[in-house]
Amino acid sequence: MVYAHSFWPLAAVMLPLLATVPIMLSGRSPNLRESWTLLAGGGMFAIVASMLPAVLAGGGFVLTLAEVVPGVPIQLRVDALGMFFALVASFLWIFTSVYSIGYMRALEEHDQTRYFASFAVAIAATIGVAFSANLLTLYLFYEILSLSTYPLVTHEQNAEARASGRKYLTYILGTSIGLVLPAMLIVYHLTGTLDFTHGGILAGKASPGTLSLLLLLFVLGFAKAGVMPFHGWLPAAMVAPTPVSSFLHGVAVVKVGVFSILRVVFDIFGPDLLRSLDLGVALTYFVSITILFASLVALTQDNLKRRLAYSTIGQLSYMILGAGMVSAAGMTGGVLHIAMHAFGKITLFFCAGAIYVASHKKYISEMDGLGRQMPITYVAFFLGSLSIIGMPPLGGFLSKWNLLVGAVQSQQMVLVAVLLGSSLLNAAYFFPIVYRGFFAPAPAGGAASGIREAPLFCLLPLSVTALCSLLLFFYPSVFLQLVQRALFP
Amino acid sequence: MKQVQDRAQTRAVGESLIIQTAVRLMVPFIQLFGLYVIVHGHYSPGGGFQGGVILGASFILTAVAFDLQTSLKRFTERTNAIMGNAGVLLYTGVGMLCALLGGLFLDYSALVRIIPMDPVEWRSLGIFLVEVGVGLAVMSIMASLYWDLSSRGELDEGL
Amino acid sequence: MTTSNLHLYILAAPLLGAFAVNLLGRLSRRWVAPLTLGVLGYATIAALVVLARVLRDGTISYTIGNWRPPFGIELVIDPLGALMLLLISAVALTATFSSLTSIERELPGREHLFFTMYLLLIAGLTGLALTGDAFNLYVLLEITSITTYGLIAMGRGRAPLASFNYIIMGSIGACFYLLGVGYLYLLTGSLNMADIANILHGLQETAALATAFAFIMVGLWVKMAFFPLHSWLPNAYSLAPSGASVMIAPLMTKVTVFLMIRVMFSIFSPEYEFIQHAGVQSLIVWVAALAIVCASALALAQRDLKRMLTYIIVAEVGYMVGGVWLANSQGMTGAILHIVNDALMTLCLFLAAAAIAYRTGSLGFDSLQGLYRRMPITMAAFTIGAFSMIGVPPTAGFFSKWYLILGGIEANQWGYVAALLFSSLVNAVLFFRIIEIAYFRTGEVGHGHDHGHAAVRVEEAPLMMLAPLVLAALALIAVGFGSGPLVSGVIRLAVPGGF
Amino acid sequence: MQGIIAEIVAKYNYWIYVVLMMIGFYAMIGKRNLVKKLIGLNIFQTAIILFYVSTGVKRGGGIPIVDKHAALTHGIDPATVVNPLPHVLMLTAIVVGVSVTGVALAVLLRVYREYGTLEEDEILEKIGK
Repeated sequence: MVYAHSFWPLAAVMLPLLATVPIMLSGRSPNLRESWTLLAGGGMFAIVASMLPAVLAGGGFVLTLAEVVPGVPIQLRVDALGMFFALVASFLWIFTSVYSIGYMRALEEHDQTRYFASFAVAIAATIGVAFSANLLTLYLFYEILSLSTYPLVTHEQNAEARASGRKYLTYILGTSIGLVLPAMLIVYHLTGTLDFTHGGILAGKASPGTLSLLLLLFVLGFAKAGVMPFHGWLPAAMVAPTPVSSFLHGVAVVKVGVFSILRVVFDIFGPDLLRSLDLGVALTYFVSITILFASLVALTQDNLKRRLAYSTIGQLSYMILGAGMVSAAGMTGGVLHIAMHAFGKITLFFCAGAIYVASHKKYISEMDGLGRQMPITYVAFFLGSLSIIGMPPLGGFLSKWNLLVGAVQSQQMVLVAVLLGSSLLNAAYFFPIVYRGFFAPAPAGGAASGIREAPLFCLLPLSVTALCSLLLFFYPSVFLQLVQRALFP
Repeated sequence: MKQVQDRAQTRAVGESLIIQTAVRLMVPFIQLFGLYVIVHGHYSPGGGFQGGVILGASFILTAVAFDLQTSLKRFTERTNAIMGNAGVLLYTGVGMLCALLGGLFLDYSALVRIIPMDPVEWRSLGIFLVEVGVGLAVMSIMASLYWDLSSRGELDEGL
Repeated sequence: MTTSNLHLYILAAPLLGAFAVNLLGRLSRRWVAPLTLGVLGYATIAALVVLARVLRDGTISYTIGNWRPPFGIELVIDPLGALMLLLISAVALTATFSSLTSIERELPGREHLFFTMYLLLIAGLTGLALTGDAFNLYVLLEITSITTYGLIAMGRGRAPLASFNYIIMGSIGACFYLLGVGYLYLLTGSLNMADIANILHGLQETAALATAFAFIMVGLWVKMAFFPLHSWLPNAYSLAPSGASVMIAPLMTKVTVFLMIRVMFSIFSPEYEFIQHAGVQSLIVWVAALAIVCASALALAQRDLKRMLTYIIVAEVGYMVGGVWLANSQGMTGAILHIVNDALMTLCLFLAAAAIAYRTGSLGFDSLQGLYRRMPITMAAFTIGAFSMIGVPPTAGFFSKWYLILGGIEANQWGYVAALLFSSLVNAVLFFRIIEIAYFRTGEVGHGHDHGHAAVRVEEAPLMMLAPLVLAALALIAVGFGSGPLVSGVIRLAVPGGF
Repeated sequence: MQGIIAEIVAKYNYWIYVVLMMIGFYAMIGKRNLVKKLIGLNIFQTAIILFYVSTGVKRGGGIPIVDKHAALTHGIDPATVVNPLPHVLMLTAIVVGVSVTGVALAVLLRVYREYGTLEEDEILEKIGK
């Protein structure tokens, strides 16, 4: 594959990063500040999209920033897999920005300047992860993302936020320093490079035992992917304002974790190596536990955002499961699920936020009959949950279908059972919410409490993302092509 | 800043006519001997350090025989500090001058460029200047060490 | 041999400057600032030129008074020494801006005395980087120590007591070093490092040689506060006036580590330490690992920012000693890079501490509440310094840790690797504890929708303290990004031969 | 036993320095009075200084002060003078020692003014309060 030298990858990362300066400076006039945010979001998506045709045509872009360690530069590279992720993240950021504006203003939140500035840094880091050309660069942006999201998670600055912030950092920083860093150094020690190479770099460099240990270190170390037992931060981080939960903990942060693991599996280990050592199977069984357990826990949660959080934990492991199958359909399904889940889950979080803005309700048990007062929100919620469950005609069906095909192909009937069982559980924890919303009788006295739909700034994004989920079922070609390019160039 | 003379307490320890007279007589000779040791230091036993100690001792002797105040009246703290600093500056300055004039540090033969003399003569003169500098510095330090300690650290200078 | 005197002026400038400050400062205190800054500015530029020259032409040997070595005193400026020169002068220059401001408040009327010692200390440190003579090294080591004793004793309260403990411990260290050099002198009849190395090369291994080596090492370890010989450091550094600690803390221990490298590779040889005494080598790496773990754990127990930082310094000394003793080029590279990085990180953090102390008057954790609002720029710089200590890329601290861990993996010293990772995690806890305190205002009461936040006034430190702090923080990022060229262009040359 | 005694007698001066050094070391570590600690430090340093000076001694060597003209014309027989270098080195070491003592005394003065005592126990007690 030929990579053209270009500054565009850097521009995509730097645009939101540089936008923090005018955002900070224009803290006194919110309208100006928000227009900077939107401008950066739109600009970044435009830059990412402008690189799409070249990537689809089989090309790519590369930019070396600095050679920091012999053989391992800080390097940005746009390839199909990175493009896939960047496209999803930058597209959704625009809607998250719009939604954030609506949410934060409706609730009259404090410190909005800091909020938007941190948000911009976080998206820059996310795009940086997507465009990283090697493990060191990825680690760099991964850490920046961890640190820049701390102010967002602890935005409320109360005792609960403090405790959650601690938990968040303990899990995320602890694993990245304690597990990923040594694993990365061992890889470097073994191979002398950290470059993401199609087919992997580790083949034949170490004993099976060492390789298994490395894989374990990486899968657990990228704790943002929420693989059990390092999943505890995700429910805790739900104290953050809902836009943060929706974007970061529904899309950017957790997907960065999964994306990092996929990168490592595809481009450091390589599917062939995994297959030859049967590590892929081990990986699939390992994450199956997370899938089932998270879905079960989700059933018991009454707090809507926590239920969504556990749902996310389960869904994330689908993606790793797909990669672990090392069959064509399985890997395609796993990668595709990044996008499908992103659109579905962000819709759900947006809806949760909209419900909170409109009614200040957090618990599912309080939401009886709410759907009749907020029909648009609830319809969107319904669509989002269908996508997550994997029902046609929504995007989620495509990825889950591929995963199932992959499981059948590799003759892992256990995995088929896991996938089907989990889908049932998904339905079991999503449908009651919708059912209660539309059909349960409203609590006495609260029926005419004047709850109306959330402001337009909130409503618009969630409608669009729900529609996108729908459209992805019919027009998934861009994403499918990217996945094909990424996996089978 | 209050000068230390105003504050140094009069202590009548060992105040006796015989001692005071003897010291009065001895001090000039001690100082002369100190100068002798310094001046001859560069080619015979002695030198700036030893000479400086002898000079310093002469001030300490005055202070012991009379009191701190008398000693400080003859040789103020300020003069002392200036002399000490000047001594070090003289020492390093000579070395630096050699370097500035194109030679190596402390290579006195480079000083030929100021006054044309035999480089060997200059080596001798250069080390003499250094010894003088060292002597001044050591004298000042000896004196101020004693003052500082005997005044229980009530001098303005010091830590 | 060279006739250029530039490197000598780097040593002479602060020396002369010290006495000029003392003399002219008596006349008027206004002389102090321009003289100190001028002298150090000159030294920094000269050090830069010297470094470029050494990298181009190789090691410079300079004889004082034109007496040829080994009889005369020799100054040797190799790439490592030149790097240290630049580090010392640049860090000192940066720290001085802050010192000038804080000393004006802490020691009013005695600035000229403070800066006399301050400049003497810098001259001593510069001399240590330059000297090629084992005995001169002792004298210069004592010059730096004595001035440090004085500077620390200028602090308030318990500072003199801490200084006295330091005097006792420091003098023991110096005496041990002197004794070791005495043995070497008995064995070789020489004091010039290169000459001793030459003679030792043909010498049989004897108990006397091992004794000499052991005495010198222990002496230097006391001076650099290598655990468990560190007990003097936390008190001394945390009680010193902030104007003194911003310079002493980044430089003293790092220069002593440099001296250890000097002694190990310019007098003795890697073959002697690592092959003939492989057991000792491994043992010392384990002690270093222990040092890192214990010092990190002790840092956790502190409730004062400056004291916490001092324990981190002790842990960092363990990093560097361990890195040197890993006996491979990655570890050595890491150790040397960490000397540079740690000096900058410590500078950044102590400058931040000085700025905070200037405004709040205390560094107890309680007084740090809400600092992100009161001093946003200071805290931003502090955060960068903290990230570097934790080892978050792309700050400088990450890259030296990278090399150190890589060296540990290469040498199969997993205990050391684990200790480094543990210390990174502990640092993360330490600094996020502070960041949390400073970020949350009062902590316990929820005030998510409190609009009174804007009421807190921004009270930044004066520009003279803020500018060097921001500069140090930016330097951390710049050095991080530039660590590739730094390693390949400078440090690879500075790694002593034999690897 | 015989061997050890012979060893000690043969190198009695070094053994004395070792004893001196240990006395100094004990005073530094064991004594609770700060001035005694300082004195211990001085004893310690003195032992090392003596050790150095001993190394320069030769049997039958005189003081290393020679007549300039005689030295220039005939040269010097190294056997007739002791090695002056250790003496010179120790001159510097003495200066260093004096400086350390000076600074230490000054520091002790400040300690005394702060706490009114130089006994470590009493100081620690006062700090503890």
